[in-house]
Amino acid sequence: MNFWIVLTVNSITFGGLLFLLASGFSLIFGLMRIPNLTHGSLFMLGAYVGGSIVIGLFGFKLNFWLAAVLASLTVAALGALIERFLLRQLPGDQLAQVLVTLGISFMAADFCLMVWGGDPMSVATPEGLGGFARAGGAVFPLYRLAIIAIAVVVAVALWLLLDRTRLGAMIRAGVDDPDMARVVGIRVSQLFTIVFALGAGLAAFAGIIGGPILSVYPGLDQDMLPLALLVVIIGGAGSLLGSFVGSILVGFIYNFGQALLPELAYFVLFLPMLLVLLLRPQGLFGRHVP
Amino acid sequence: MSEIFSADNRLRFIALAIALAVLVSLPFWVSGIYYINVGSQILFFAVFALGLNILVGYAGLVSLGHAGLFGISAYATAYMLQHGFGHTSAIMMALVVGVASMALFAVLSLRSSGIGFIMITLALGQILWGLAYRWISVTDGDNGIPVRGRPAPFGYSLTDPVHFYYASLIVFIVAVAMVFIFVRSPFGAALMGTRDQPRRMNALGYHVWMIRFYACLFSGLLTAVSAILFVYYTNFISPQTLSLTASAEVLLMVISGGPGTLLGPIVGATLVVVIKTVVSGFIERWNFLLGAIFVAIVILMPEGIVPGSARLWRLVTRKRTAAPPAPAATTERTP
Amino acid sequence: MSALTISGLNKSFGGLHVTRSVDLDIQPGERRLILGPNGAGKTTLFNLITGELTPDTGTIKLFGQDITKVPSRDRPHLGMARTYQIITLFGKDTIIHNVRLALLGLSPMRWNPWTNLRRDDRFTETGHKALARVGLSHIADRPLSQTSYGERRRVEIAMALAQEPKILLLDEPFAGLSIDERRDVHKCLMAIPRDVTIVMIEHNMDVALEFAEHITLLHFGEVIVEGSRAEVVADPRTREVYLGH
Amino acid sequence: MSRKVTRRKFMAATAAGAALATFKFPAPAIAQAAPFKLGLLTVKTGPLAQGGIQMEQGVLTYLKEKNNTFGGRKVEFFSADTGGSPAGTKTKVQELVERDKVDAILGPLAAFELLAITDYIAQNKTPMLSLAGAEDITQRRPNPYFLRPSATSAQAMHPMADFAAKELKLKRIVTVSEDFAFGHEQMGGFQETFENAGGKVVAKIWPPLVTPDYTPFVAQIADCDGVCQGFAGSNPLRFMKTYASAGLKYPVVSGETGGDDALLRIMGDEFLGMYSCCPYTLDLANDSNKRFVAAMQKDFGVDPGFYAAGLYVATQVVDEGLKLNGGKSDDRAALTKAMRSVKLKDTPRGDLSFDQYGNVIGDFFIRQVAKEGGKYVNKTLKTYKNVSQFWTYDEKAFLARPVYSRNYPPVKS
Amino acid sequence: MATSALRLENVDAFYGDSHVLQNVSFELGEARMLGLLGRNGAGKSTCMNVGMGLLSARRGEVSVFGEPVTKLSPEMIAARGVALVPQGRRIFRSLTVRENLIVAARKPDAGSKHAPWTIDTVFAMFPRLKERSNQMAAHLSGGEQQMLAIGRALMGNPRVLLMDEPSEGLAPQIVAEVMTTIRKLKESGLSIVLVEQNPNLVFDVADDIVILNTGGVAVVSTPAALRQDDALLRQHLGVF
Repeated sequence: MNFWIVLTVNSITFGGLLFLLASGFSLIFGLMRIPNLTHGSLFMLGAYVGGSIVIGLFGFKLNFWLAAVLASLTVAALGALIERFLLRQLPGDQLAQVLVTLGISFMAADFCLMVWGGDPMSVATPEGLGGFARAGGAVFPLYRLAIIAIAVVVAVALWLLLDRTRLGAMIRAGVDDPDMARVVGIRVSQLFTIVFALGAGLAAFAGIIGGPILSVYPGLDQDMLPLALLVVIIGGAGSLLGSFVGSILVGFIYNFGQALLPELAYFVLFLPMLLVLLLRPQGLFGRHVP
Repeated sequence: MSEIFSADNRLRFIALAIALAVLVSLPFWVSGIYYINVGSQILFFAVFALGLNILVGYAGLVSLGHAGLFGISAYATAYMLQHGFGHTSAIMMALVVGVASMALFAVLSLRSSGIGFIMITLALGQILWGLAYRWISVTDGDNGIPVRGRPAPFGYSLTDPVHFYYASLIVFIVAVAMVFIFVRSPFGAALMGTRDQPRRMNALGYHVWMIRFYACLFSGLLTAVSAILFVYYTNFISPQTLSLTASAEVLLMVISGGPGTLLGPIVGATLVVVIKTVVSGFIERWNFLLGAIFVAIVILMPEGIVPGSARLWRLVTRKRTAAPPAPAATTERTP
Repeated sequence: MSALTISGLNKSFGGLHVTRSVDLDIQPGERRLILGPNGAGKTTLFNLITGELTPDTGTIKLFGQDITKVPSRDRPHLGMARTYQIITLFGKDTIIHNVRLALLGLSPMRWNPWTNLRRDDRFTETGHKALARVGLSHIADRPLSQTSYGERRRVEIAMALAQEPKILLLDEPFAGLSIDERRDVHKCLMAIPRDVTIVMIEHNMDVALEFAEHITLLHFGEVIVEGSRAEVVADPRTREVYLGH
Repeated sequence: MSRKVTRRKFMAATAAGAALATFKFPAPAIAQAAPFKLGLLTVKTGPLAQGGIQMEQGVLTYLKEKNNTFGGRKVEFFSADTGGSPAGTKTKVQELVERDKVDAILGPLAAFELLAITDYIAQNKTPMLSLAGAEDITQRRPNPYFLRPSATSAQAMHPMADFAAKELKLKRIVTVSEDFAFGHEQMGGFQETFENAGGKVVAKIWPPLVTPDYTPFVAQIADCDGVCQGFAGSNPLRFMKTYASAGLKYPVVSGETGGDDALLRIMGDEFLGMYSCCPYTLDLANDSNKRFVAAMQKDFGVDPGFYAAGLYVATQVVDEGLKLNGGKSDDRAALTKAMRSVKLKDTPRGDLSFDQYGNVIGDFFIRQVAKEGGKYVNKTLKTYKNVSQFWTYDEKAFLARPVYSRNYPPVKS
Repeated sequence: MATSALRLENVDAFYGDSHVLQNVSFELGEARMLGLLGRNGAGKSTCMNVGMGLLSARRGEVSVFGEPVTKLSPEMIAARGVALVPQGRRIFRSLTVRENLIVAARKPDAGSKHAPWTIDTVFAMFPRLKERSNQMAAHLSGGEQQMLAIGRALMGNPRVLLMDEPSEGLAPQIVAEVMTTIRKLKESGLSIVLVEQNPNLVFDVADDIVILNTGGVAVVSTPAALRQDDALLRQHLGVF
């Protein structure tokens, strides 16, 4: 009984973390049609930068939350540079975008190795969240529950941004019909840089938030990227709801698959992605894009 | 255009003869078996890249799951040998498994093209990786499967690195010849037609799906062949061989050299293998270098090293005798 | 027997009804012009005839054979060829190779992976003949990227002709051409023998009217007027569609 | 930022190595002046990198102590990063053997890396001293060129199981370890001895080597009075954290990697009270160890653990073996034989000798994690002397049984 | 003469290799309405796209109130006071009606004589849009979509309005409504180019007429003159 409860709660927390990661991927893939394979690297970079600030590796120390914000901003700026100087050169050429982002991910992985070495970095749980919540004989770490809350907050904030602000409407207009958006005076290219930076910042934020659970180590990027891909393809690119549902779904498949079907854990993990691609290519909540 | 060398025939013949002579004589002038082994790796990775190039270059279908196919053939070989079968049956089984998996891949992924194809092959590749990694009872997971010994065709043991090099060279030459003939054949022309204008090809009476399917099988065959050489070379197979990074690496070979050319994947394979093995001994940040090369090629020389240098060469030698060609637009819109 | 018989053809995308109960009957050797303003459903009708789209209801018969369910790739083998309004050629290849592909499409040779296509004289010779019909055989070996727009239009037609079709569907063969180029294309079309049935979509009436003896006017996916050139031109409904009275 | 000695940096630092930094084709060697070439296969990336970096530091510490000279011969040191993958190990071992033509190889780290190259090593007749598990290389499929101066995977687990059953009085244990050869063999050895002593292994859980989140596995731990974890590299940290955050309180026992001294500086309270058994312990009070620990702290700013000590000792064995062989390294078989005949007293791990298969016979220490003066320490509770890879079992009977594996011994229902 | 609101001078434009506009020149006077006529494929929409910067002229010059804009991007041309009601309306389908208007909002120029357009004034002009302000634009009827497209263009407070076949695909009654709106806009002092296939709609409202035929300017005239010249109309617009 305990086993089921713990695993269920963990599926949701893991799903929450995945949402933080995948929502940025979904924004970039869904809105800009860029299959950004650096997303895992941005996640890892965020975790490293954030973790380093927390333990004072750069000569100054900040608390966990400030470090998270600073790391996200740093990586967002990096994302803006990548978009501006590399991806901007390849409008609409998805193959070239796949290749360039892959190349950048090679470089990023090696860069992290150079700066932080092979030693894993463990990020301490932020103060006040080290405790437990108990319910019905099961024990839940507070920090993991906090991740659920953070994911919900971020989801709502993103939804408000995209759905309730002029900026969000402009972004959606730019996606709907970039030419017309420019005709009505929207600077679409600038907007896309913002979207890419936002996505990158979200990935970095997910990285640092995940730090206390996953810790940071070389290869983290390659572990997370396929999960982000899974979520977005299952949920539907560009759909916030899709990312949310997809994340929780993948959280469940991942946790229960590992525990109940260890030999086929990765098979059952990627099978839904294949099924969705074959049967509903736009994803469960995606709009069909011809 | 599928003309590989645009120079005249005699020049082409001389270049070919020199290349062949260099390859055949390599063991005599390279000191140390280390570099001979690097040569073998270049040869069988070139076969792998040639196989992927059938899809990427000639069919316009970009696969990010080819390492999975490569791995499944390698595992098939290792599994058969581990279970006491001989080399012949292991190799046969690997070929059958490789081509059959490719057929399954094709049936699932040919429903779409473009980014959809990339994503489906990526998912399939990850599934195979996941099976290799976690289906412990068959693959022994991270431990991998060791392969003991190499075959000795006609009593010529491939355990000797030089012998293995020549075996790889023969396979490589056969593969290059096959691709060379294929590209010039009517079917090759049809395949390239489906790459450039699938809709038009359909309207001209071609069965686009079937053409792509057969191309996949050919690609799968070359992939399986290279995987067999690989597994005998390393005498070992483990899940890392099937990873997304491995798929990306072979794609890098094709793209960097020049997709849709015969020479491109060979040059690309040489580049990547040399950076991975030789250069990595001197430059610690070789992974960074590989990524940087990747990015630079896509941005600066999107057609790849071979066509890119050919273009530069023409620019230098011909000094603009002809008017600059118009952009090769194939589809125009009218208002 | 009619060359092409279409009856009760309907097609809608989502809620949009683009083809409404279209009936057409085209005799062998006929030159038929399909007219209509933008969005009248002309290209959709072509795509239904060639099988690139599947009709919701209705049947299409080619020389009496029901081809409604025949896949589009098999229709060229039954004697149907088409050109595209948006030029759809193999831009990286030579002109002759474009025509060769058209010829190869109908030959069992297309599955052959070992002979050298370029050395196959049959395709090259026949290809040259087809190019001669559109006046391009002298530049057959020129890469398509170095040809003019008008020449490409003619390559489109040469490819269709190379397939020796019994019925030829031309989708705006004059679109985007200059006056001189238009004259060249017109000449090519006039030279096509009468055993080929031709159905043409065209906006440009100056040339098209000269060419077609039968006209079908489509509007909002429906056949509004059909008849001889004079009848359609005189019909007040034509005037309404075009001049808005 | 981690302090890493890269290959290039080190080469530049050693006089003999300076010339090697450039591309070179091998020149004919002049017998006397020829330096002794020592290769290292280690892991500097991925979850095992934590140990791999210490391995290199262990070698460098010994080389520095001996001024890069073994019995009058200069030592040229080649270090290669396998990336923790079998395929990478194969490539790198070829580089060391075929290109650099090393006389002996230290490493690799992991059993699954070793398994990938053991045939190659035998074929190429290069002495290899590894701390990797892979039991059978010194048991049922011995490799004449192989030495293991550290421990087989199960060697530390036999005493640990003995201690858990007899002194901790544990009855029912769940084992958790990485799903690869080292983990399988560790847990097999633990189970065998633990069940012989009257305990019972109720479940064996196998997370993959790379597991972002251990919760799905930790959630399966139930119905027991103790846990045996066999994680390696940095994984013990992440496992123990998840274990504690799931609120589990069962006592935990572990092997040399699970409670490695090198992890002490990054441990948290979740480790307090954990037992481990190791062929090396930081608090061993002999001269050799004091010298070693001081040098490691001075040069690298870290406390050494099992990986650093293991490689320090392995290098020591190479040095001694070369001396016993009269400084000659051309006859690799003789060199290997000489190394296997080495008997050492003054090593950081205490007394050491080899059995006929090239595996170490030495002391194993049971320790417990405690907190002293704000720092975590492993306090030695008991020392098992002269433990062989066969523990107390009869060698013949032991070898007649299958090698420890994922399913051997099986879990009895 | 006062500076023209929009002027195309000797413009050549291409889609790929297809030469769509050949040496096209015409100008729109300030506060006037120019009717642009021609058959399908004559190049009318291309003129609008060139004017808006969606397609850049390969030769020739485009200027807005005397300022050259030939090489400028659409958003920069929009900032100079040009707005487009495109063919096919091309409203942002996944945005609500209100959002469609909000994203296009731009403050009027400092010297503007007219009361600026705001959501409220647009809604006042098209009460039906107000009723549907929170609906997805994709769910609007064709006529409503056309109103939205016009409203969206007005939100940018343009000085020049380019309208590309606003009557296309609409029922006659709706067409009349749209034409009434256009007339009002003209009276408010906007300079307008109205592209139509249907000459009679244009004749009622336009001050000047330009007829394009196969990518070139065939006729420059006035509605009054053209009403008299049926032959000319047939030659350039009719089926014969």
